[in-house]
Amino acid sequence: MHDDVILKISNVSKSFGPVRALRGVDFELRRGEIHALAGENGAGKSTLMNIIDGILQPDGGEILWEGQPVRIASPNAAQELGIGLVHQEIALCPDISVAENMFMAVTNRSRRFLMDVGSLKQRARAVLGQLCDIDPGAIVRDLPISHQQLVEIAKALTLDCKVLILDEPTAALTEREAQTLFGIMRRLSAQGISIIYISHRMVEIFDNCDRVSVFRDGQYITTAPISEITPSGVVNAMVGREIGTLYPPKQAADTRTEEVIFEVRNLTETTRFKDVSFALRRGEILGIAGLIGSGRSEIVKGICRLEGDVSGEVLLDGKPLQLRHYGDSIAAGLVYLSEDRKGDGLFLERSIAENVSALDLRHVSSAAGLIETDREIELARSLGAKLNLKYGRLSDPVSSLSGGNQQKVAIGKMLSVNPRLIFLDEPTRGVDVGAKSEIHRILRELASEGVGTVVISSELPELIGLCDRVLVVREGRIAGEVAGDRMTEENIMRLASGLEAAPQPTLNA
Amino acid sequence: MENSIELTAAAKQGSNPVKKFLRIRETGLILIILALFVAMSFASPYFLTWVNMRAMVMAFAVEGIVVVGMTILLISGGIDLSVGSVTALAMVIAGSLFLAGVDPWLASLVAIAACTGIGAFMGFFVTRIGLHHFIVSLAVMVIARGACLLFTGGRPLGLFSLPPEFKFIGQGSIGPVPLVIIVFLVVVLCFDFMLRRSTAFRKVFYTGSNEKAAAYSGIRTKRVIFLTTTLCSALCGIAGIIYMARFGSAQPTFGLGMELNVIAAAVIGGASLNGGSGTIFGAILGAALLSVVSSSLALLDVSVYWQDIIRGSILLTAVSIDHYLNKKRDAGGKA
Amino acid sequence: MENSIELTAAAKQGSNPVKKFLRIRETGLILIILALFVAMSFASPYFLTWVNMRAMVMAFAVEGIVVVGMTILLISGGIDLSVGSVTALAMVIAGSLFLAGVDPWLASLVAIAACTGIGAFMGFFVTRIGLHHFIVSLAVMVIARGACLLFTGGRPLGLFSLPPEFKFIGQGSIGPVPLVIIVFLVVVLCFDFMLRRSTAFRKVFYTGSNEKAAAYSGIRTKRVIFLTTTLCSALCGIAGIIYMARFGSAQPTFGLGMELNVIAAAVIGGASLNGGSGTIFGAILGAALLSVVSSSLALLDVSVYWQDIIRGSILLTAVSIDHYLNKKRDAGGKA
Amino acid sequence: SPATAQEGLHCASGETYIMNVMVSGHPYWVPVYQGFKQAAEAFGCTTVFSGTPDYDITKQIASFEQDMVKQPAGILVHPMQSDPFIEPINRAISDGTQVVTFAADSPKSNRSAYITSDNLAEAKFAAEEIVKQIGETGQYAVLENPGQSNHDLRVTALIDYMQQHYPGMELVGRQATNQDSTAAYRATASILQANPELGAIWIPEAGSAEGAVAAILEAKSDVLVMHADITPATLEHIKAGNIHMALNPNQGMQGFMGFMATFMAAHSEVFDPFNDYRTSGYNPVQIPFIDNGFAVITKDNADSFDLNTYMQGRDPA
Ligand SMILES: Nc1ncnc2c1ncn2[C@@H]1O[C@H](COP(=O)(O)OP(=O)(O)OP(=O)(O)O)[C@@H](O)[C@H]1O
Ligand SMILES: Nc1ncnc2c1ncn2[C@@H]1O[C@H](COP(=O)(O)OP(=O)(O)OP(=O)(O)O)[C@@H](O)[C@H]1O
Ligand SMILES: [Mg+2]
Ligand SMILES: [Mg+2]
Repeated sequence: MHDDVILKISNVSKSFGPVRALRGVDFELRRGEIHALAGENGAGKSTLMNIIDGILQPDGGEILWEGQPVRIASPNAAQELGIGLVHQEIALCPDISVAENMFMAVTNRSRRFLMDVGSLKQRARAVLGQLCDIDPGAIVRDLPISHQQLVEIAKALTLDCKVLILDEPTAALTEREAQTLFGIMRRLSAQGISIIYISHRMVEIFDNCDRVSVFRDGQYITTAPISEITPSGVVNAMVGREIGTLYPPKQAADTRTEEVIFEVRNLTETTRFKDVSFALRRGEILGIAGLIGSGRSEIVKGICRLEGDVSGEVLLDGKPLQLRHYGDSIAAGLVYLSEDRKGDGLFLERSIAENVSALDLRHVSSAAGLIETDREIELARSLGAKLNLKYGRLSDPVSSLSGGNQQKVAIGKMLSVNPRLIFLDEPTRGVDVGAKSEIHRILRELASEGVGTVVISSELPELIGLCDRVLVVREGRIAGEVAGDRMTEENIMRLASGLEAAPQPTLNA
Repeated sequence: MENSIELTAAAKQGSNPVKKFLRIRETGLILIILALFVAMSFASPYFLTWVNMRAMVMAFAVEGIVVVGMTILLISGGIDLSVGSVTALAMVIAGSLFLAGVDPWLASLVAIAACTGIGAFMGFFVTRIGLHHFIVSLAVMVIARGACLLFTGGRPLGLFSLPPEFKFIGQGSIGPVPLVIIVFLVVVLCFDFMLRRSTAFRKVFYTGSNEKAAAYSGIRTKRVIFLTTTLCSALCGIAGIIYMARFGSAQPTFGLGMELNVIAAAVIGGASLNGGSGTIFGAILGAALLSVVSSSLALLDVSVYWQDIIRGSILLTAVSIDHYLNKKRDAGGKA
Repeated sequence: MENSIELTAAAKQGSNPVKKFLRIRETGLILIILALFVAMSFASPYFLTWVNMRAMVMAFAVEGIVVVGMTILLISGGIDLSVGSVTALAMVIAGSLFLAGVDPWLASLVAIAACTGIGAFMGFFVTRIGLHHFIVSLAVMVIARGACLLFTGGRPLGLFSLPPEFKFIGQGSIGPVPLVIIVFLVVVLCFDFMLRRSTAFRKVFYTGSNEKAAAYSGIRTKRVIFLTTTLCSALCGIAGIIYMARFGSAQPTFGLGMELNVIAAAVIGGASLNGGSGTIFGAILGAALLSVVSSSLALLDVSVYWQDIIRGSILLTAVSIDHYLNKKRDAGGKA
Repeated sequence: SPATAQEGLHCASGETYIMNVMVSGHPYWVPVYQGFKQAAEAFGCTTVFSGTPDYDITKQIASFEQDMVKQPAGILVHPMQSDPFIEPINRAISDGTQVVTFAADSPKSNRSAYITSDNLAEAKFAAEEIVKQIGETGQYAVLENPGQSNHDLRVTALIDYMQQHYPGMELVGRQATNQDSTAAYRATASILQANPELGAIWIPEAGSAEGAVAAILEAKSDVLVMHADITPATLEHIKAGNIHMALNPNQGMQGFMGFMATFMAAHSEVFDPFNDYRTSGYNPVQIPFIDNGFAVITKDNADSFDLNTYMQGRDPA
């Protein structure tokens, strides 16, 4: 055994009813290393982390902490050992301020009778300052999901821990915040803190981690130093087969047309965005980029009349649409996939099948308005198969799925109707590489069938790899547009942060 | 593929009718009620008689209609404390109009319309003003009770002179089965079926489960909540009219404390106070359980001073057992 | 809004005292109550008298202690329907023991301990068995009421012979101020302060706001819920003893319907039925509003047949105005 | 200031008498207040109906104290509980407001009179009537409302009386229904099931009687029903022969005598009794107990007991 091993898992198993989430896995974490964990959705990564943090108890196996066998009975016990966990699903108290949320664990262990409100805020500001600019006095409920994710990370940084676990922390972050986070991670590891880093983004793993362990179907596959393995090697170990090219081919030059299927003119909302105009041509996938809080989501939600007091024109196939609420949008064929799958996207306590059919029940009901359960199940089954969804039974609640699989249900819900235009806000958030390329393939197919496809993503490589054209949003306005060769991370970042005069848009309405 | 194998396995399990029965959420309640029945038929020779059964069902049939409304409202995420007073108000309005010379059928329609209006009024405050169901329905509970007092001067109305064909609603029988029970069963079966199968009612589940996600699925959630609130009050109106026909009177103080009984029935039957889950069938079983316990205590002539203690304890025990069985079933179904 | 830290922050930002006041969550309620006071002092010359003020405060002071317990329980995500019967049970236990020759102070301690035990019993069913507060406390409400009947045979206990120093708790005054009001204020101020500032009570907010998140931070949420449930019943016990000292009797039917009143006060004062938010100060203002409205209607000799209608309407209007003001304030704070 | 003996007994202008009750919307108070008002009108006095709509002792005391603030000449009060009212009643009297209790008493207070129905007499009458109708041996049942003292008394007194005088009468059912007709329906249906030989049922109030009759009619049983108080529906049942008889306390007399006692206490200067009351500081008009009597309602006289008919053209306030 390596001297420097701080945490060792051996032969740990965990089942949820019929689902065997972990089957005798081993794992080893060294002092001061950044150790990546990779695996398909539902491979058992989060389950193992929950076991390490004392939230779940293993069915069998052993945990060694600094060489000693331990039983981690609760998150409290984990904290006492020095283990901190950033959850994949945001776990904050919505009614409480950011500062108090960050120091919940500290407050819990405090022996003091009174809260020291002043110092709490000061310390919160100091920690938050490393990441972004969030008011520590703000109520969490009022923050957008990406800011909540940052608070969640800041919360873990307040713990005085020896092992820090980050479960897909960058899923909702843009490049800039992600880079800040990597900086912090490296500093911590230099201080001797061990970090377990879970991500589906190979680039992040290979840029920042020392070693990588791969899981598949609840089983431990391998561990290797980053220098001794390639991204395709990792993917291979994860999936158990070769995955071809990551992104589907772009729109072929010969199918390109100037036919505009969808157009937005002078869309304005009282506070959040102004004078947004753009057009979408048949067959192309349009990307929207921007920094956190730039207003990308707001614009698209405004188009669909999901929120905000919006004015301006929206045209589909050249005809202006009269949309009053989202129901009208759906009827017109415009659908929106939310970035916050837990809050807006899914009915966590309802079954998978019921979730998939929720967008338009007419697809699974008879003329009399009666739901035909067989059709509903069949719909969920076929979409599940298409998206490689991993589940026990279609009647199980969505809450029993792994994060990435929940995202697949949310996407399946969008695909269950036959949309004319589909807006996807962070569609592959938390989705594994295999499924991700499958989703990309499906989107490309939809686009070439003439379905308008607009993708918002904080992952620039995804936008660049998938889209034919990318709009960049800054402070509620369209700052510019890139396509073809100009579609590089650097150009997008410049436009997004307003560093340089925008290149001339190639097409604008 | 693994998934499909898992699924077919589950499907195969289900072919055994006993196992299928054990997987239904209401099984626990049914077993508890059955156990009570068995115990009671040993304890009293009168228990398992047709007349006693009929009386026991009659004792909760009309309230059962209100339970249906409350369950649907709970599923949508709401709650209604005004059911007792609104039911009384229906009696009072219809009764007063009848005494003032209005045709009883017309008077009943007016009363039901008025209750529906009250429901719409509450729905307005909840969906447009943004208040919580609890506080709105509490205020309306007080207001409706006040209206009962105002219309009657606090005095019960004697409605003995209601025409026989009207009284038939509450007192008549078709064959051996009282009409009240038939109406009750029809209401229950209809709504149970619709709640399970119709797209309209499925939206109620979505709305109660996660209102925002429902809105993001294009469901006009405020409208859904408005309608479930209105429906509940409308069903109270119908219940009030049936009570009136049955008792031949309208008491302004009728239904005091009914709300807790009705909510308890729905919750025992599996409805969640946080919305998103519940069944009519379960709620009616809950109402039946409460009623059977009360009837049994009366049949056994248990001392009044002990009855409440026993009743409360049985309730707590039954709910605990049911909870335990469900937990076990959920775990077992997966194992 | 529910948050102390917000409050302090708001307080610090707003160097202007008017703006500061307008940013407090309770401002709407305070303004509404003030408006009622102004209107009433024009409407009745008796309103602004010391005797009337004292009578109005006395009418809700003891119940106010229960409101404190309920608010804390609501913040932690629970609810308690048994408060009325548990309060009555405290009176009945202490009264029966006293009549059986036990020292009244000891008898009171026993009664409070018994109520605390009941709270712990409910807490056990909620946290260990996993039942919902609503159904557990409903069952306990019935059981405790039954116990009151059993201990007294349904007859009120006359406790005129309680020693004067004991009666002083409920009937004495310090200077012109009744001791009851002083006790009430002390309880309110203590708990209000602790709920805003003490580390222990902040955990109640965390637990109620998101139990899972709190648990992930190492908070033993079940214990928190167990304790808030127990505390609420213990405060009912204390309230029962004060009532007993005040009235010199123990009534087995005391406190019927108290639960709705108490919950309404907390909710009017900003407590959420979903947990995570609420303040003692707001809840007491809610109780005061309800009490002032009732007292005013009585003082103005409004016809009984109109009183409920007016009372309900004022409640609904007040809550709507408060909601509107809060929404406006929240929007203003962000803009 | 009160009139002197020479001027005759009548009120000075603005002299006000208040009737204070709990659950003020209850119809029981309506004829009581009519009696109170009719007497007051005869003496040129102003009356106010006050109290709390709730079943809540704290609220009733608050309303009583608010009545006191207005310094009325007298208050006729139905104290929801006896002991809690001792202090407020005594305070009112020492502040110059005379207090008389009715229907429920606060015997340890200084109230000058107490008007009530004799619940024991009602119970005794009911017991004798039951025996007269079904004989000295048989089964009977009662519904009750534990916690409300007058209802309690009507039931327990009847049971005691039966035990003492008619040991052949067997009590086979005793159920709490708390004035709720649905609960009464359920309880009666069960009692009927368990006791096919049941001869009679005694119900201490009318709300439960409505539910009980519904159950008896449905079971096609011929149990003798007797109850206290009256509602229009039970009145109709009496006329139809479904209910044998109701005993109704003489509410009008209760209010009438209640006013008289309060008024006389406020005008006690006309009276100088042969005792020590005046020198010892008591109000000379001390009446420990006035029985307002009760009416027996049967098929024959039922028409006189329709409250809605009685109230036609009268102001309830
Ligand atoms: N509470 C639960 N009940 C039932 N099944 C569960 C539960 N939690 C997790 N599972 C199952 O356990 C398996 C592993 O889930 P886990 O969340 O660990 O996956 P993961 O590797 O973190 O995936 P992702 O990349 O999607 O986050 C999945 O099949 C999931 O459905
Ligand atoms: N619920 C809310 N309350 C207040 N402000 C909000 C809310 N939601 C969003 N905002 C603000 O609106 C602006 C645009 O947010 P939006 O979510 O559209 O950003 P985005 O570009 O999609 O970024 P991301 O989704 O990565 O956070 C931001 O300034 C954000 O802080
Ligand atoms: Mg995961
Ligand atoms: Mg966004």
